[in-house]
Amino acid sequence: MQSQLNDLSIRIGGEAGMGLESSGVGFSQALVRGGLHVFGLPDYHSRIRGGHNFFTVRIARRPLYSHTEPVHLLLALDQETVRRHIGALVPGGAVVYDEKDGLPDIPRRSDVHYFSIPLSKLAEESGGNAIMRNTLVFAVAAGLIGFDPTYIESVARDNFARKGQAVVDSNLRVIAAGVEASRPFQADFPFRMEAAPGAPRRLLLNGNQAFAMGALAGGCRFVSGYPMTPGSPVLEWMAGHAEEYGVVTLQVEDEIAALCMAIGAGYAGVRAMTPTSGGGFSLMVEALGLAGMTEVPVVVYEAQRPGPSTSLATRTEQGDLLFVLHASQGEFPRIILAPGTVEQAFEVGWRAFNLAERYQTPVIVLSDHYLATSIRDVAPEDLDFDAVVIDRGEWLTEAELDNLEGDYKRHQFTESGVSPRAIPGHPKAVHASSSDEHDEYGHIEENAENRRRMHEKRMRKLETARAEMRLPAAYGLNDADLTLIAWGSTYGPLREAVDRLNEQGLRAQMLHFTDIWPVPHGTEALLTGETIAVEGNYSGQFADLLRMATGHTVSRRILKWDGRPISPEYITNHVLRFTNHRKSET
Amino acid sequence: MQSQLNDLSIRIGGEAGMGLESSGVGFSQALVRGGLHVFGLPDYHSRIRGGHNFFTVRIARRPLYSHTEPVHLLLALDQETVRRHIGALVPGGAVVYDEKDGLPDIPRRSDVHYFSIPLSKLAEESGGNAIMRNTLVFAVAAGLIGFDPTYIESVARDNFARKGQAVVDSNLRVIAAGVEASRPFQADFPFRMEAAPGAPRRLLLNGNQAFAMGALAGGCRFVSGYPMTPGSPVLEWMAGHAEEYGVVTLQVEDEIAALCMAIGAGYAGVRAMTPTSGGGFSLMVEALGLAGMTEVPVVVYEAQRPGPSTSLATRTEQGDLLFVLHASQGEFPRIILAPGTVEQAFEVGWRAFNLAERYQTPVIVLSDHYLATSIRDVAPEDLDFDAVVIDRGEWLTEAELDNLEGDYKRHQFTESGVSPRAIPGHPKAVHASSSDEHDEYGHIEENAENRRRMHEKRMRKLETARAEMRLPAAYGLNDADLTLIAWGSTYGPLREAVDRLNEQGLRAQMLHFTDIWPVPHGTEALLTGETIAVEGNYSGQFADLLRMATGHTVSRRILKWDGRPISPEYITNHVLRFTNHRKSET
Amino acid sequence: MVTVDDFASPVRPTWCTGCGNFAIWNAVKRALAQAGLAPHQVMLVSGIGCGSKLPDYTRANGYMTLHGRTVPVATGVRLANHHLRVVCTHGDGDAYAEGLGHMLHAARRNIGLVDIIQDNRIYGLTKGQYSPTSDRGRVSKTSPWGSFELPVNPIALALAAGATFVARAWSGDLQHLTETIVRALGHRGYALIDVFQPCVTFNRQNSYEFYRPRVYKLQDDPDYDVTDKMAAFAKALEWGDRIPIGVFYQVEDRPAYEEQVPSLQAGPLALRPLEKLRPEQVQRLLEEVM
Amino acid sequence: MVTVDDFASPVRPTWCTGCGNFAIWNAVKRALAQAGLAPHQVMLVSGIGCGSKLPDYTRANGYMTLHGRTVPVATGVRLANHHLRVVCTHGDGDAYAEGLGHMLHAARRNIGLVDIIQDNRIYGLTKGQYSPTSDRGRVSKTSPWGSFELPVNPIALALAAGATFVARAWSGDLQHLTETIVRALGHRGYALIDVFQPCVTFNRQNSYEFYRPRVYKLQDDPDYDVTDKMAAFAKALEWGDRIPIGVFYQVEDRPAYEEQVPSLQAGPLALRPLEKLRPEQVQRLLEEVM
Ligand SMILES: Cc1ncc(C[n+]2csc(CCOP(=O)(O)OP(=O)(O)O)c2C)c(N)n1
Ligand SMILES: Cc1ncc(C[n+]2csc(CCOP(=O)(O)OP(=O)(O)O)c2C)c(N)n1
Ligand code: SF4
Ligand code: SF4
Ligand SMILES: [Mg+2]
Ligand SMILES: [Mg+2]
Repeated sequence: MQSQLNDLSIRIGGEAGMGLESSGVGFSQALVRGGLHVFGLPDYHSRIRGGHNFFTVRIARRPLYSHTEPVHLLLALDQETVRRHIGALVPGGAVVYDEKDGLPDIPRRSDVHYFSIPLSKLAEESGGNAIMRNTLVFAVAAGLIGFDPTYIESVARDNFARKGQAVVDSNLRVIAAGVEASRPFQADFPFRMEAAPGAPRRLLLNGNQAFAMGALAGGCRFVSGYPMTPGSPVLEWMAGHAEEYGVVTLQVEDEIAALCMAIGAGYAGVRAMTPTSGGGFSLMVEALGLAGMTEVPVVVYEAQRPGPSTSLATRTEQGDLLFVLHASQGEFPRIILAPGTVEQAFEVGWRAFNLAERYQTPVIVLSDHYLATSIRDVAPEDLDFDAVVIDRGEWLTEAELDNLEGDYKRHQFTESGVSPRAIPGHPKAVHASSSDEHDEYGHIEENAENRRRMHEKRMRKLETARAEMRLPAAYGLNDADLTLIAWGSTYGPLREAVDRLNEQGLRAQMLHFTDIWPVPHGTEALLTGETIAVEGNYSGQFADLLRMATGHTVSRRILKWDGRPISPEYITNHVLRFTNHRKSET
Repeated sequence: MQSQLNDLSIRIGGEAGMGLESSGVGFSQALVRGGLHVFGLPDYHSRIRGGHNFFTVRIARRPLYSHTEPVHLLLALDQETVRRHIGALVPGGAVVYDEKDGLPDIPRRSDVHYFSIPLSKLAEESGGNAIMRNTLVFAVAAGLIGFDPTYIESVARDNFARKGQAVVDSNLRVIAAGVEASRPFQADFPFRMEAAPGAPRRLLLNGNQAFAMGALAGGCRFVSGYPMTPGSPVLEWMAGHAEEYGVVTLQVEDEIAALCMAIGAGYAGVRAMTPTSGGGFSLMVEALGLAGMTEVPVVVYEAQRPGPSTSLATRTEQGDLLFVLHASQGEFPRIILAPGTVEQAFEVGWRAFNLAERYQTPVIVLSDHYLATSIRDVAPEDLDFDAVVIDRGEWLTEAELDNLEGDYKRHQFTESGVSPRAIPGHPKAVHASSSDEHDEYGHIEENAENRRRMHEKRMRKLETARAEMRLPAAYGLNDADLTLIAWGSTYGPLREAVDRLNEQGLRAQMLHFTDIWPVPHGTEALLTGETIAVEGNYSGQFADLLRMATGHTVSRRILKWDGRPISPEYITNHVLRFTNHRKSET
Repeated sequence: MVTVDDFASPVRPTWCTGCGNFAIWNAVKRALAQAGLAPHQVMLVSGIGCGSKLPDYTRANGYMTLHGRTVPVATGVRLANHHLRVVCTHGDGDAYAEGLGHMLHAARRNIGLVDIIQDNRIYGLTKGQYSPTSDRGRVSKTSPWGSFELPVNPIALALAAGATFVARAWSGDLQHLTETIVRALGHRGYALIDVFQPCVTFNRQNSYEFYRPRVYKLQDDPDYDVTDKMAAFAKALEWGDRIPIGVFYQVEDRPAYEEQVPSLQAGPLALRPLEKLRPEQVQRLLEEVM
Repeated sequence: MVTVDDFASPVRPTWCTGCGNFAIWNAVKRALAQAGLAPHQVMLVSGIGCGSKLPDYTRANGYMTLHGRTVPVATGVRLANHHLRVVCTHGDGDAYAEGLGHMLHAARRNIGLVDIIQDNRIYGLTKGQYSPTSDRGRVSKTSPWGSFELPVNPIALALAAGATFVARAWSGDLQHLTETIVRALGHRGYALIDVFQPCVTFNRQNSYEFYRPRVYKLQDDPDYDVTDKMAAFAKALEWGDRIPIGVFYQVEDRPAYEEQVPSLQAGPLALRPLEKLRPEQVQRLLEEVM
């Protein structure tokens, strides 16, 4: 007997080079077109071939924000996949494996199904090529869960159109063969997830794409970068759109040059950014201070991966927070934003450029591998292009400059700390700035009093900016006993954990911070009752930051540092352990 | 009537290129040979010629730890000096100026003396060169304060010996002429500071020299660096001693290479370091993480100057603390030491290398321009070479390796987190490490469980190290009401401020931290009563760190960010303002 | 008409009397005036060092950046606004130690910069350590035994990197220096001018007296072909009693980087209005992820 | 007798089948064995990239460092212990993008390293972006319009920097590659070997089939003089239907850096006992500041 499930995860596993992720994304697209909601999570090694990779797509009839741990259907393209993931299957789940591979020599589970299908052979016969078995096995999956394969066909048509009709046709044959091959097993597989036809079309994208779109919409017109996982897709996305949208993108010799060029462009009046990961950011540290000192707006997109050093290049961590907060010698204002969802990544994409120009200082966007690479469906209006504002802050127009009395002071002392900005090029605004301490004109000046005032002026911008930093978003019960504190990419897992805890009667809420620094006014007042910081790092950096900035000491920390994302189960298990422990104590 | 003073400051001022600092150091040497105690403080611009520079030597009959603000005698080599410093003179003080320069067109003070002496002319006549007037004017000063000029002569003899007898002789004539020229004014100048003959010889040196000596004594044998004020004198000192003491020093292409080379040398088994300032450190950030990840001992000497960016290259600040604490992506153990005096700089010099090797991780020594360049006299036994220990930590000897069973595991899991170390070269210890996450052998390994354990092993070293971190040194009253918290170079000014506050009955003590990170066990317990953090930065970084690490919120912060050092007066004035304010409140 | 006086800044140079930077400063101002470029049409980018203070002493748009990062910052400026004539002025430490990689990448990129190196063959501002162009055997505080490294040969390196304009001049011949800069200002891509700049305080060896009898002008030989790369390499290796100055190599056949970038065909980025995406643009973006 | 098997590591390469790195890996092991160097006498230093994983697959001392920092780390190792034969193996991105400055400074320093570049003219590990040695016009994810930069010419740059050994080899000729490494192992200073390494996954252009008909060996011409720098420059500029491989340039007249350092005359630092200063040494230090 098959039961219609509201939540089901399918995992495909195999080696690098088998195209797991791209076929997984294609399948997810089909699911979304079929009116379902998905959350897709890749897991791969830092190597081009071999190794064990997998891709998990979670499917539901309600919007999803996170992956989860249980797997219902395992698509094994090699024995290793069975070996590693058979334990993740729920009772009643099934593994589909290639007849030619056979099963590994490990004990069989009696509570799951083993479906042997000649995947390679069928792919070869129907599509002409055994490597198409990843497409085939997803068609098998569709057949097993009762998902209408025409959606898969439609995606295949779109994705392969530019490769010609022959390629499209062979894909369609492979899909048909897969569905056909699933028939004998359909009755045995207990979980169903049928399409919901007629639903409005939704988008499917990851955090990198959403941020890049937001940045483009927000007027980013210059992107210099050096490839580094997981930040480089933003450079690549921008390069792919450069010509059409009038953006200059360039791959440069190193990250030092990348940020220096963006600063040069920012100085000259163009919204500029550089995407990178922690290792690349390490090389940008000196230039970050240059931007701070000379009051140049610039955005750095830092997609974190585990550290220290090279570590695990294709995995996730939230370990760079205190680093980016304090990076570079001396003190200067900076703004740090950490989006938690695709929607937030889009919004942060354009907000970052406004903040950079309003406060004429660097803005760092902290993403991570989990947010950057996991895909989710959202409604088109969730990427709210209408809400986009381009606010260049105190910007002297051509006309204002024409009428300027006296010499232009690039670093004029003002109450807000922000000095009206002119870009080089106007005859009345000829000016030179300097990384040396300078006077209001930008001339090098060592005088103590000038130094004191100029430093205060710069630092004052931080207080001015603080007023527009957003308080954390609350989710869950208003009058909760338990406050889970999240920042950045853990929004999804925490949100789901809060739901589950509340279902169990724990009275929980989440406070999720996207605006990290300067810490928003009023944060302290929100931190009451039992607070638990949940972070993907070893030491609980955000909890440390909160203590430093507000004096609030969180009650507990739930941390993870194995390079793998935090799941809702990970959080609820830890919370329940705490609370049970407390119960047994009393 | 002249009065014998116990504390007297002489300031010489003029332009860069006049040799103020070197003659000031020479004069200080003479004072020390004459049995007096000195504290000498240079103040100069980031330029080679021109600009206003000055050098202040404070003289006393008891050991000094700090400069102070009042000046008793001003030696003006140009009008600018009079203009800028006349206000610093105490009533009864005097300015000596060159007849040919005349006085600037500013109101005369009636409570100070103006001594016009044809300095250039006399220097020319006696020494053959007008530029020797800096030597001459110090001889004038000696005459005025009644200091026996034979000590100045002895220094001139030693310092100019290698330039030949003619040079020595002309210096001696200039000194004689200076003393002679002072005679008409001696009666008018009220302050005396006679030599104390027969005192044991003392050393005169600055923090850079003391640290370099300590490092050499501690076995540092490799120094790679790129010049940067105020760190480069350490590279230069080491280069000057390289041949004699068997050290390899090299000036390299940039700071990235500097730290990478030191890491390479450290990996290969040599005690290695690189000296720099904040800007150079910014470029070392990525490599710092490499050392942390691959467990390579290495020492970075970071002599701070104001930031952000280039800022004020020849001035002082304590603005890099939180930066060096969090520098580089991800998390790894590091140790931070911040000496406060010449004696501590020496001791930290050798301790740093022991800690680096004991915990196989980077050690950062935070100095700053004030400590690095100000000179003080200490007893020879204060640089305690006998106390030096060379402890290489868990180091497998040749013999141990010969008997090694099984393969050598460079990153073996241990309880302390420290893995016994073998350097490359032994046939039984062939191994390769990697900045990628690795297994116990150093092989690249992405497994989650290995990652978790290896990361914990590394981080555990921080806890192991914490046990030997030293608590802050207390100075002043045991049962104080007021605890002034200092770290690094502000030891001297705070110590003196505590004395003065206690003289005024304020019941104060100082807690001075040299061991900054990991924060020593027991720190929290010391932070009681009213605590005031005194720091040379804008935000109070050490106070922030204490709050983050211990939860203790300091009552107040006394800060300074104009690039100039904190004086005892600056501290006492602020403290008195607080306490008076409090009094008027109650 | 632009004149040299248009570039007069209220700030007086702090260089030592006799420093070779004065000539470079004057030459830059003269060359800009001769090229008809007004202060607002120019952007002087420098790093950190004695020579790098030049923009502070000149009335023109300017940016004194980080030690060694002159060229990448200037590249960003140029790509943001290629209507600005971007001129770099920085020291040999800045350009050939920290900045060597950037320079060579700029050369192969052929980005439209005039890159003037104030080559005093010493670290001036940090008080006299040897530099990448110091002679082998140079004694300094960091090389008390005399340096072991072969000096950097900027001319040969720039040629090897594919630079399209490679020249050398010196502070002792203001006229020739000015002409060389004018010629570089007329070049479409990356133009390197290494300038021998006597440092009277820290480098007594490479003084005016050292250079004067040695330098000779390549362009005095009418047969010297500036488009012949092998000839340029041969001249680049010449050193000793006779040292060539002038333009070693110049070709105009490779477009500048900014000329090739599709998105710059419509004019400088900085001068275009910054507007929200149009609805059809938004639509196209959304369709990519449907 | 050292054999190739002595270098066998338990870790299996993760390179794609057909990757040119296999040949380089085999050649390194063979060359070391031929040179009679045992694993403990060798130190392999690499950066980050596909090719940089070579030390993980080889039983020898090794250190996989940072992307682009191979050469400075190796320099530190060599200066700490010049009894170790230090061999660098890293990619073209590592060596010629992030690391270009370091390489050229190593060359003028003439530090005793064998520097093998796995030049696949692409970024392998980050999945196919164009690299500094990619042909102009290369289409990749970061250069959809075709790259605009002239490729780096490592041979010419190394020559211009004053390298004393400059060679090229390729993965398609294991024998010649091995010989070239053996020859470099016998060189006293810095030795660059740029190796054409086909990347079968991301660079279909520069395949075995591309190189095989084009490469020819410089040493096949008995008249080719490896000590003639101008000849080497001429060959360095040769590109197209015929591409020279072999040793372009080799001179032994310049001592290696480590041979010149006074404090290394007594043997490697790492092998000397580390002891406290002797009383007379302490005394001398104290007297300096009295
Ligand atoms: C990252 C960094 N490292 C070092 C310094 C210190 N520094 C300032 S100028 C300079 C060298 C100056 O030499 P050069 O570039 O030749 O310029 P010059 O003063 O000779 O004109 C150095 C090393 C710095 N400002 N930043
Ligand atoms: C500082 C830094 N920037 C970027 C990266 C990401 N990264 C890893 S390997 C690589 C390039 C690989 O190309 P190459 O050096 O040619 O080696 P290949 O993989 O082609 O052998 C890059 C950019 C990194 N690890 N560190
Ligand atoms: S130190 Fe040398 S380069 Fe610097 S200003 Fe003086 S003469 Fe010029
Ligand atoms: S991607 Fe290219 S370089 Fe990397 S292993 Fe595969 S074939 Fe080799
Ligand atoms: Mg110079
Ligand atoms: Mg490559």
